[in-house]
Formats: sequence, structure tokens, C-alpha cells
Amino acid sequence: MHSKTDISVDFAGVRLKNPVMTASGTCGYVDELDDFMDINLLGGFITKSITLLPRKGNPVPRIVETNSGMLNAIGLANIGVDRFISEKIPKIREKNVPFFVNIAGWQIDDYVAVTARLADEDAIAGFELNISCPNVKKGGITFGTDPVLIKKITAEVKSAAGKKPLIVKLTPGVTDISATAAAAVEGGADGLSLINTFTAMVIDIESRKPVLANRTGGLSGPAIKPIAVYLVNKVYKEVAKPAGIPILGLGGIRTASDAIEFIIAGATAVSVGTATFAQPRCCLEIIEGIADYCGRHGIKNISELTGSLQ
Amino acid sequence: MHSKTDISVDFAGVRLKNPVMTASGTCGYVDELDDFMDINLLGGFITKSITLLPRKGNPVPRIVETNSGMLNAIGLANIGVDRFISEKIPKIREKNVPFFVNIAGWQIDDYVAVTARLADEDAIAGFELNISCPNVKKGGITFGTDPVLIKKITAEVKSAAGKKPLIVKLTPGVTDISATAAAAVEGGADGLSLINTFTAMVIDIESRKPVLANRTGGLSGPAIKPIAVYLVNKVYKEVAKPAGIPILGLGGIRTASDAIEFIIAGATAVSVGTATFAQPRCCLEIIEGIADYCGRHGIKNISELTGSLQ
Amino acid sequence: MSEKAEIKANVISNKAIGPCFCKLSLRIPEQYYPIMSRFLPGQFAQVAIENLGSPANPRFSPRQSVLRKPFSFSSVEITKNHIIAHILYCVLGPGTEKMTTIKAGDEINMIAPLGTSFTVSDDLETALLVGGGMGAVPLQSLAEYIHKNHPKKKMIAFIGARAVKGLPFFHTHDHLEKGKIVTEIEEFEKYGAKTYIATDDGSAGIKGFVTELLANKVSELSIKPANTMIYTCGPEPMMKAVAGFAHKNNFKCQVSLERMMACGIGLCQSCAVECSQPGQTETVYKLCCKDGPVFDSAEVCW
Amino acid sequence: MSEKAEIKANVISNKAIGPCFCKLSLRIPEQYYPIMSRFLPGQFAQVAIENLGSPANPRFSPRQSVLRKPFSFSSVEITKNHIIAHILYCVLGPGTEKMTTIKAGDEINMIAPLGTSFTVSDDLETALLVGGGMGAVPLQSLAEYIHKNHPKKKMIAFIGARAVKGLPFFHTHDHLEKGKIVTEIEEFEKYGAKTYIATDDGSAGIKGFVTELLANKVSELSIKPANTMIYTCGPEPMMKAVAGFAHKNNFKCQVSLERMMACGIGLCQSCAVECSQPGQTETVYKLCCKDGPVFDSAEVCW
Ligand SMILES: Cc1cc2nc3c(=O)[nH]c(=O)nc-3n(C[C@H](O)[C@H](O)[C@H](O)COP(=O)(O)OP(=O)(O)OC[C@H]3O[C@@H](n4cnc5c(N)ncnc54)[C@H](O)[C@@H]3O)c2cc1C
Ligand SMILES: Cc1cc2nc3c(=O)[nH]c(=O)nc-3n(C[C@H](O)[C@H](O)[C@H](O)COP(=O)(O)OP(=O)(O)OC[C@H]3O[C@@H](n4cnc5c(N)ncnc54)[C@H](O)[C@@H]3O)c2cc1C
Ligand SMILES: Cc1cc2nc3c(=O)[nH]c(=O)nc-3n(C[C@H](O)[C@H](O)[C@H](O)COP(=O)(O)O)c2cc1C
Ligand SMILES: Cc1cc2nc3c(=O)[nH]c(=O)nc-3n(C[C@H](O)[C@H](O)[C@H](O)COP(=O)(O)O)c2cc1C
Ligand code: FES
Ligand code: FES
Repeated sequence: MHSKTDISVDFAGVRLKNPVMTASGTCGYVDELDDFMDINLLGGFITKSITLLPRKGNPVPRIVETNSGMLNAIGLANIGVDRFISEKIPKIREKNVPFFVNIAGWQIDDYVAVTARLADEDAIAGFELNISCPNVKKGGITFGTDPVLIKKITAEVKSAAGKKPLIVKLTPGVTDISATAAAAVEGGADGLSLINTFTAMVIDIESRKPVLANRTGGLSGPAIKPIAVYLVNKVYKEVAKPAGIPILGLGGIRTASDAIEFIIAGATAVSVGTATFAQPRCCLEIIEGIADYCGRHGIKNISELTGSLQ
Repeated sequence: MHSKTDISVDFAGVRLKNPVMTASGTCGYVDELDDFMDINLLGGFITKSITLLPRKGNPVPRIVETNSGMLNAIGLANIGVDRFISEKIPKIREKNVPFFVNIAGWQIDDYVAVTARLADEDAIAGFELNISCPNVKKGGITFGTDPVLIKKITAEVKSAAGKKPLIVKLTPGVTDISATAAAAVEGGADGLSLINTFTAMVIDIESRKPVLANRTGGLSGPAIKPIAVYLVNKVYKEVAKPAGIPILGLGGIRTASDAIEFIIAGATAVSVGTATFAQPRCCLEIIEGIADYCGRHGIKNISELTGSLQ
Repeated sequence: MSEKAEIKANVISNKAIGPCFCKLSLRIPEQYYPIMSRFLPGQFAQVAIENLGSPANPRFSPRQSVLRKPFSFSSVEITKNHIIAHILYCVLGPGTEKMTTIKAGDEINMIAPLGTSFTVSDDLETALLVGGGMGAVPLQSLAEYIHKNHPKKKMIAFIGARAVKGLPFFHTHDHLEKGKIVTEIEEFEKYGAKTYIATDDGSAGIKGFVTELLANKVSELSIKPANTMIYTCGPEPMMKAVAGFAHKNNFKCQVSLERMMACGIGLCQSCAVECSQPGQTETVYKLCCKDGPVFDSAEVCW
Repeated sequence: MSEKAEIKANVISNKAIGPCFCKLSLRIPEQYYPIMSRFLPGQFAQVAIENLGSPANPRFSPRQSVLRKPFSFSSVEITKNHIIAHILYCVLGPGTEKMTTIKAGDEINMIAPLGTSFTVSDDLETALLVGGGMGAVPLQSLAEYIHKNHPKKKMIAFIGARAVKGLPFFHTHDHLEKGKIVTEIEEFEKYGAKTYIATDDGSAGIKGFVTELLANKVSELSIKPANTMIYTCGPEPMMKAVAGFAHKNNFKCQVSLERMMACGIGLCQSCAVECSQPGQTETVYKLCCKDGPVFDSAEVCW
């Protein structure tokens, strides 16, 4: 009935069969969602943040629910790049979907070292640079707010990444996100992903302590979606479109309608984070819904939709 | 049964019989809530933003609902300071509760002029400086993000305010809210109120247009509460406590438990905005709930609770 | 005494009428009689939906709402012994979809009665009720009101819809008049109002716009502007056309407008309606929830 | 084949038991039998609550939840013709309060069965079930399982609570034993498990901690560590004490832990449990939802 739409997209040089990816830290490393869906149907898969050394992460409680959202302070718990290579890469090889490895660290050298270890792995399509995690005390968030540092770290990681594309993930917690976006682009970013979580706190009024052991955590989920849509649109107009660089939009997406909002605002592709916890299959439902919407609106190629906000 | 607590507070030199005030722009000028409660029972009343000249505000739609929140782009619609003085001040005189007038403008002179007109009005207890409204194109938000401007505008308005206390209302949309808070304190602010709304956007995917005529609006409501609690705690520790200046905490409060979170985080008083739309009497319920909590916890004076986060 | 209040009403029934329309019937407890008995036609309620669940497989993208939703009353039956209020709603989004889960026996929290009402002056002879789609709802309560309080006045209702399916609130019945099938609407007929229907596709009444129907009948029946009032509610373009007709032909006209509302009680300024001021060039924004929803069509800047 | 799945179950009943406890009984539709018939005692479900309403006058501050909530099964009756699953929950906050609005006939969306289970080895002779408060829930399904699959093994249950009111899930009956009133719990007795109760205030069973009761009975009945397993679930301090007792006396012990969970399926790492690794000094964080909730008490860093 509906015209058939090509919903595949080119994201930073990687062909995605559709514009929907998992979000880092909300989908495991590779096979954690297998009971619920065939991840090969996704546009792409973004792993948890990987650091040079394994990390246990923060003490519990690491999460707490909020209205239409949640805080997390996982603290980049991960198995480290060595075990990632030995245990996860073989499983990634069995999949047929572009994998982006999210990279985190405490100093530029850490990021560079992890990237260099993975630069020649055929199984990996590209990298996402996490310079915006609010839950790690020593680094992370400071990188993400300083344009000079952002440009520097992007450039150094980019050269370590070899031919693989590098997406830089931005924090919303800045006065002018276009400035940090521009810095990433100047540093050589092939794509921008936004947004990461907002630093936030929930207090248990009976104990008068923060609920999270880490005291603060990052706010994600539908609560933040309208801010994320605005920021994607702002960066699209002011930075990404002029520079010809794609945006990966995320923050509170749980339905096709949400995803389409981000695409209209300027995202070439989208990621689904918190919603996967409640509906592990929701990425697939979103993909279907996007195809359906495009068919209904006579859109031949989904690229017509990107940034089509009037 | 419970021990009786003194929940009155001193806020910037003004005695409030309890720590709960209305939030600017969500309670009208003076008598709009009279059908629902006796506003004399409130700790304080903060009027809509008043500008030098009357303003019609933005075209409609001016609001849209979001998950656990809403966007507004009212555009500072108000009757202007002249009509405020002639029509509203007489009604304010009939009330027996401290009134704070929220002041807005486009340039420093505007703010100063409005403040000067009201500085000698006995009926007014103090001022709240709105340098953080995200819905007015020409000014507002730019003041709110630049520490140099904040210090300057605060100082000039403060001297126009005469003996009346001046509260400066901060925007959350900055990299480091302690820097803007400190600038306000340096400029002579007697109190800080935080937070105002986040700039955000909702897109109608059928028309591919923003739902709001103003395109963007300010996000308020329970969705933003955990960010607001974090920011209040940050400013309390880094600026307000060292400077001995009180914080008016707001952002998503709708129950006593929410209000108590802000107080534990460091707020001396709290404001209720969006929640009043759904529950016009909710300020009174919050006051009751705070008194009850204090009684249950053997708190003799609510000041014991302020900033008591462990 | 206050003019509006938070009311906890008991649900008598909440019935689906067709795939996306519902009728919610409420019993108002006695303590609210002093408030609710002031109800006038055209006034509305702000209904709390936060505590409602969603149906198992919702059609609309989920939204966790904090705000109330505005709805007109289609009828408020006030007697000494009881007050029964009815709301007719169309399921258009996540909020109204939640309302479909309301069941008999539930308690509904609403703020009412809100806003201005249609006014009926003593010298009125003929009331022309022009409704489109959901806009017919407040006109129903107007017909009820005129019938009860001004039984001598003449009422004619003109109802427009896309198709006959857009009239599901109504009990319609067809009969032959001069060899043609005529569809009538019981909800207005029972109050003595003759009804005429227009649908875009001709599936009921005449094919065409309700405004054409109005113009035709006014000339056919030689209705004169003096002592006549047009009351209209419906989609904004339709009301604009009706207001235009009224203006051109010197009819007085009251319109009931809709706006996105955050509070419904004059706190937020979200519901602005641009209006002209007598004798001034500068327009003002009035509030749909407080200065409206019923306005004199001549003051609205269309 | 997948080991866990999203299951749409039909609600048979959702009954309040006392002021803040409820029992939710679910009929599992046939298509999910391949999944649900793999259920083992100790496993849990992630129940979707987003679409639920709240009661009219909620006790707890409202929270609009997106996430699911984890609950153990107290019993999963599996026959060829039907699978009936029961969840016992305590109303502690806004999420569980929403669950009280579930009615017979509703559809509940849950992901199940999740996590590890209690294990029963062939050489086990005596199973000591030590539960506190809500922690008795998964032990009930363990008793059901042992009774059905290992009818020869001996079971003794030790249940602790603040007061007799904290035992509302159970059908208790008192009888005289050696001149003293003894309270027994039908839910365990019916599976052949002798029950002992300890309450902080002595309102049922002995007055004191369930750990003391356990220690006393183990020595009184001369229960030896070999071929005995302690299974425990309850408040963390209680489990820690039980694990300490087990360790000191060379009993093997399985504990079922609780954590705040965002996903329940191994995606988010929110449910970390610090564990020691055999032969290493460095500890690791395991996942309560995937590597647990049932752990060997010896590996948990208390
Ligand atoms: C004074 C007044 C009286 C009303 N009376 C009735 C009535 O009797 N019966 C009825 O079915 N509806 C009535 N409405 C409209 C009703 O309030 C909206 O349809 C409802 O709020 C939609 O909520 P939702 O969450 O289901 O959909 P949403 O997703 O919020 O909206 C669905 C669509 O309806 C539009 N809409 C939403 N709210 C409003 C609004 N307040 N005014 C105009 N358009 C809106 C949106 O733009 C969108 O296109 C009235 C509105 C007002 C202001
Ligand atoms: C594997 C597992 C099995 C469980 N089985 C049962 C069961 O059979 N019956 C039952 O009543 N409850 C059980 N729980 C606990 C149940 O999930 C929580 O009580 C529930 O999520 C509380 O939600 P709420 O919104 O009502 O309250 P909230 O306001 O979220 O919490 C109320 C209180 O409970 C605590 N809490 C919330 N979630 C958890 C959690 N996941 N683990 C530990 N404490 C928590 C909070 O810290 C708070 O003190 C289980 C939890 C887990 C992890
Ligand atoms: C539990 C959790 C863990 C996360 N871990 C990471 C991470 O390791 N690296 C990262 O870049 N982002 C991480 N994020 C952020 C998400 O990738 C995403 O940016 C954010 O949650 C907003 O999207 P959402 O609202 O769809 O969840 C995490 C988010 C959550 C909720
Ligand atoms: C409809 C609306 C209008 C507002 N108007 C103003 C205003 O005129 N001046 C101002 O300083 N803040 C204004 N605000 C911001 C509120 O005072 C408050 O800072 C914000 O809404 C967060 O609090 P809440 O979540 O409790 O609403 C407005 C907010 C809303 C929702
Ligand atoms: S809806 Fe708030 S003022 Fe009209
Ligand atoms: S709850 Fe998400 S990994 Fe355990």
C-alpha cells in the first residue's frame, strides 16, 4: 500500500541498514540482547564504554528511578580492552551489523591507547568517544566541557583510529553546545552524538543521604527528550550541517515518533538507551515505525527527512 | 503527638511564615489563586515577570506537554509596571503575605527602571531578577549565562532596589552554575533562586514543525527535579553557604517530599511552579507535609534541615 | 464564595461511542452543589488524568502527563436532588486515550465550572447553533439551557462533520421530507431545535460546508439579524467562516474557542486569544480560560 | 532457544492481604509454556508498570515510572494443561502502589524467568530454608520445587519477621506442642517442611532473631553440615548473619540477593554484587540479575 522507503543511511562513512542503533551502556557488549531480538536487524550497535584497564565501577545503589527517567552512576564498569578483544570481538565477528566501540578514559593517552588497540580490528566499524560521562570523578566531564581539550583529544584519538570513523559524544551540560560540537569537528570528528546524561541527584529524605552511593548520577529517559531534540536541532543548524557531518541523536527515545522527531531536528541516525531496559525489543519496533511513517508520507529516501524541520 | 516545629524562615531578610512560595509565572499577579486557597497561608508570593512596558507575549501555541513536564513560551506576557502599580498593588495591599516582584527586561536600564518604580512600594517585600527566561529572543538568556553581565546587572538593580532584598534567578543552561551564582553574589544579590527552565523543543512529526509558535520553550515540571536538586546542592556548597546567602530552590516540586529534598540539598525556601497548574492548592499541602515531616523527625527549627545532606 | 473548585465526581459510566469517541457521565456529590449549580452552558472542566492508567496496547505514543485536560460539558442536569454532568470526548492522543480506562465507580478529579458561558439575552428571539465536529458539545448544553430557561425562544441547529461517522455523539434519525431523506439529531430536536446537517461527503444531510448550509437556510427562512444570535463552536477555520458570515450580514455571534491550556484557571497565560479593543488599533491577548472560551466573534482577531 | 522472554500474562486475581501486602496470580498463555516451564525456584520477573494507574488517593509521592520492577515468584504451578504463577508483593512505594490497581482480567507484561535459581544437588539430604520478611517469597517456590522433584529430602523452614503482622502472606495455625503454643506456616508445612518462627516482639514463634533460632535448632536437632544446604533470602543484614553462621559451622549456603535494577537482563550493570574470586585477592562485581539473584554465600563480599 505504502511506497517503499529506503531507510538505510550513511553515517560517517558506515552504511547502516536503518538509522537505529543501541546506546552505549544500555545494551551490553554484544550478545546480551540475543534472547529478545536479532541484533543484525539494527542499524548499528554501540558497545558499553571500554577503558584501558578493567573497571569494577561504583558501589551500589548505582541507579534510581525518577519521573519519566532514571539516574545512573555505573562508573564505567567494564572488562577493559584486553578482555574485550579476547572475549567479545570473536562474538562480534559472528554478527552482521556495524559495531561502534565507545571509548572512555581519564587522560588523553588512555583514550588513544584503547583506540590504537582496536584500530585494526576488522570486526569494528568505528568508535564513539565518551568525553561526557558525568559519573567518573577524575575525568570525563571536564574534557566534555572544554573546547580546547575536546579538539585536542579528538585529533589524537582520530589519528589513533586510522581509517575508522570517530564519533564524538557530547554532554548537554554546557552553556553553548555548538562550541563544543565545533571543537570536535575541528579536531576531525566524523560524526557527533548527542546527548549524554545530565548530572543530577535524588535524596532519600528519611536518611538525608543521596540515594546513589556515588551521590550524583546521570539523568536519562523520556524526561530529557525535549532538551535533546532542541540541542540536536541547534547543533545541526549551527555546526553539523555547515560542516557536512552527521549527528547521532539520543536522549529519551522510546517510540518511532520520538526517533522521527530527532531525525526531523537534524539527526542522521538515532540511539535508544533507557527505553531498552523497559522494552528490550523497542529498537525493532522503532525501525518498523520509521519505515511505516516514511511510507505514509511518500518519503523515498529517509535522507529527505533529516533536518527537514520547517 | 509530634513535636511542634518552627517552620518559619528568614529569607534574605524577609520573614516567611513557612518556606513555601509560588513560582513566578505560575500564579498570576495576586488574586488568581483566591478561589482555591488563602494565599496568606503561603510563605511568600512571587509575581509573574513584570517588564517596563506591557507585553502581549508570544503567539499561540505557547505550551505543550512533555513526559512529566511541559514547555512554555509565554514570552513574558504581562501588563507592564504602570498597570501593575495601578491595578495590582492595591490588591497586594489587601494580602498579608510577603510579595516578591519578578523583574524582566531587555537591557539593564529596563530592569533598573522597573525596580526603581517599585522600590518605594511598601506592599512589596523584595525583588526577583529574571535574567534567565529562555523564551525571549532579544535578551534574558544571554544575561543569565555571562558572569560579567550578571554581576553588573545585579549591582545596578540592587542599587535601584533601595532597602529591599534582591533575589537573582539563575538558568541551569550553563557549564558551571557556581560561576554565575558567584557573579550574582559579587553583584550584591541577597538570595539566589534556581532553577529556571531548560530550553527545549517538541516537534509535530506530521507537520514537521515545532509545536510551539516560538519554536522553543522552557522545560519545567517533575522531569527536571533531579537536575535542580543537584544544582541547588552544588551552589549551596560552593557559593551560597560560604557567602551566607539563602537559596530559593525550585524545579519540579509537587509534594512535600520533593520540597524537603531541596531543603536538605541546601534551599532555605522553595517555590512551586508547574504543579500549581494541576493542583492549585498544592502549596498548602506541601506546607502541611513539611510541618508533619519535621514533627516526625523531631526537628525543632526547620533551619536544622537546610543543607543537612549527609 | 468561590466560583470554581476542585470537585471529586463519581463516575456513573464511561461509554465508547464508535471507535474513538466516548461519553463520560458523572454524579456530582452534594457538597459541590453550591459550585456546580452555577454552571452555565459553554463552561468547561479541567480533568485530572495523572492517576489514570493506559490501555494495554495504546495506539498513541505514551506520555506521562502532569497537567489536567480541558473538556466542555455536553449537559449538566441540575435538580434539587442530584447533579449529573456529561462530557463527550474524542480520543485524539495519549491523554484522552487514558480516559478510556475510566470505569463506573471511579472517582474523577476536576476543576469546574471554568470560563465564560454563552449568554442569552431577554430580547433574543432566534438562536442559531452552528457546530462542527466536537464543537457541537457545548452547543448541546446551550440547547438544554435555552429549552429549560427560555422555552419560548426559537432554536435552529446546524451541524457539520466530515462524514456521518463524525457525528457519533448524536442519535440521528432519517425521515422523508418533500421526497428527500432528512437526517435529524435527537440531542437538539429534543430541546425543540430543528436540526440541519452538512457533511463533506454527503453521507448525511447536505453535501458541503456547514457555513453554506447556514447561509442558505438563513436566506431561505428569511432570518433577520435583529434579535438573532449565532452561537458557534468547532474547528477554528469553520468558526472564522461563521464569524465572517455574521459580520457581513450584521448578525451578532458568540464563538467558543479552544487553546492549549496548562492551567485553565488564569495562572499561566498559555491560552492567549488575540482580541481587538473597542476604539483602539492595538490588539490585546485575552485568556481563553478566563475571558473565554466564549467570546463575541467581533472582538476576536481571526 | 531463548531462555527468557517478554510474556503477556492474564491476571486471575490481585488480592490484598493485610494493609500493605498483595498476591498477584497470573495465568500464563500457552504460547509461553516453552519459556515458563523452564522456571526454577529463585528466579524472578521484571513486571511492566508504566501503563498502570494509581489509586485515587495515593499514599506515596507520585512517580511516573518508565522502568519495570523485579519480583520473585512465590510459586509457579506447571502442569501439562496450565501454568499459574504467583507473585507476592509488599506495597513500599509508588510502583508497588500502582500494582494494587491491577484487576482480574487485566493483561500484565513481564519478562521472565530471570536470573539464577536455587540449586538442589542429588546428595542433598537436608534443606534449611531461612527467610526474613518478603524474603520468604522465593523460598516458598523452593519448597514447592523440592517437594515435587525431590520428595525424599528433608526440609526445615525458619521464618523471621518483626511481628506476626509481618507474616501476612502465610496461613499460620497455632497448636500446642509440649505445653507451648507453636505457630506453623501452612505454605511450608504443605510441602512437608517443618516450620519455626521467630519474631522481634515474640508475637509469633520465639522472640528473637531467626538466626538465633537457626543456630539453636541446628544444635538441638544435631544437623550436620555434610549433605545439608542452607537457603536464605531476606533483609541483607539477616542474610549476612546466616552466611556468617554457615561459614563458621561449615555449612554450604545459597543466598538470594536484591539490588536496585534498571533492566534485570544484564544490560545496565546497575545491580552489582561484590564477589571474591577463587584464588585471587581482587574482588569482582557480578550482576545480581544474571549471575544472581542466587549466589553461593561464600563468594559474596558481605
Ligand atoms: C475549552 C476547551 C474545551 C474542550 N472541550 C472538548 C470536548 O468537549 N471534547 C473533546 O473531545 N475535546 C475537547 N477539548 C479538546 C481536548 O482538551 C483535547 O482534545 C485533549 O486535551 C487532547 O489531549 P490528548 O493528550 O489526548 O492529545 P494530545 O496529544 O495532547 O493532542 C492531540 C491533538 O489535539 C490538539 N489539542 C490538544 N489539546 C488541545 C486544546 N486544549 N485545544 C485545542 N487542541 C488541542 C493537539 O494539538 C493535537 O493535535 C476542549 C479544549 C478546550 C480548550
Ligand atoms: C530479584 C528481586 C526480587 C524481588 N522480589 C520481591 C518480591 O517477591 N516481593 C516484593 O514485594 N518485592 C520484591 N523485590 C523488591 C521490589 O522490587 C521493590 O520493593 C519494588 O521495586 C519497590 O518499588 P516501588 O516503586 O513500590 O518503591 P520504591 O519507591 O522504588 O522503593 C521503596 C523502597 O524499596 C527499596 N527498593 C526498591 N527497589 C528495590 C530493589 N530492586 N531491591 C531492593 N530494594 C529496593 C527502595 O530503596 C526503597 O527503600 C525484589 C527485588 C529484586 C531485585
Ligand atoms: C545505565 C546507563 C549506562 C550508561 N553508560 C554509558 C557509557 O558507558 N558510555 C556512554 O557514552 N554513555 C552511557 N550512557 C548514556 C547513554 O548512552 C545515553 O547517552 C543516555 O542514557 C541518554 O539516552 P536515553 O535517554 O535513551 O537513555 C549510559 C546510560 C545509562 C542509562
Ligand atoms: C507557564 C510558565 C511561565 C513562567 N513564567 C516565568 C516568568 O514570567 N518569570 C520567571 O522568572 N520564571 C517563569 N517561569 C519559570 C518558573 O518560575 C520556574 O522557574 C520553572 O517553571 C521551574 O519550576 P517548576 O518545575 O516548579 O515549574 C515560568 C514557568 C512556566 C511553566
Ligand atoms: S490556561 Fe492557564 S491562563 Fe489560561
Ligand atoms: S539490572 Fe541491569 S544488569 Fe542487572
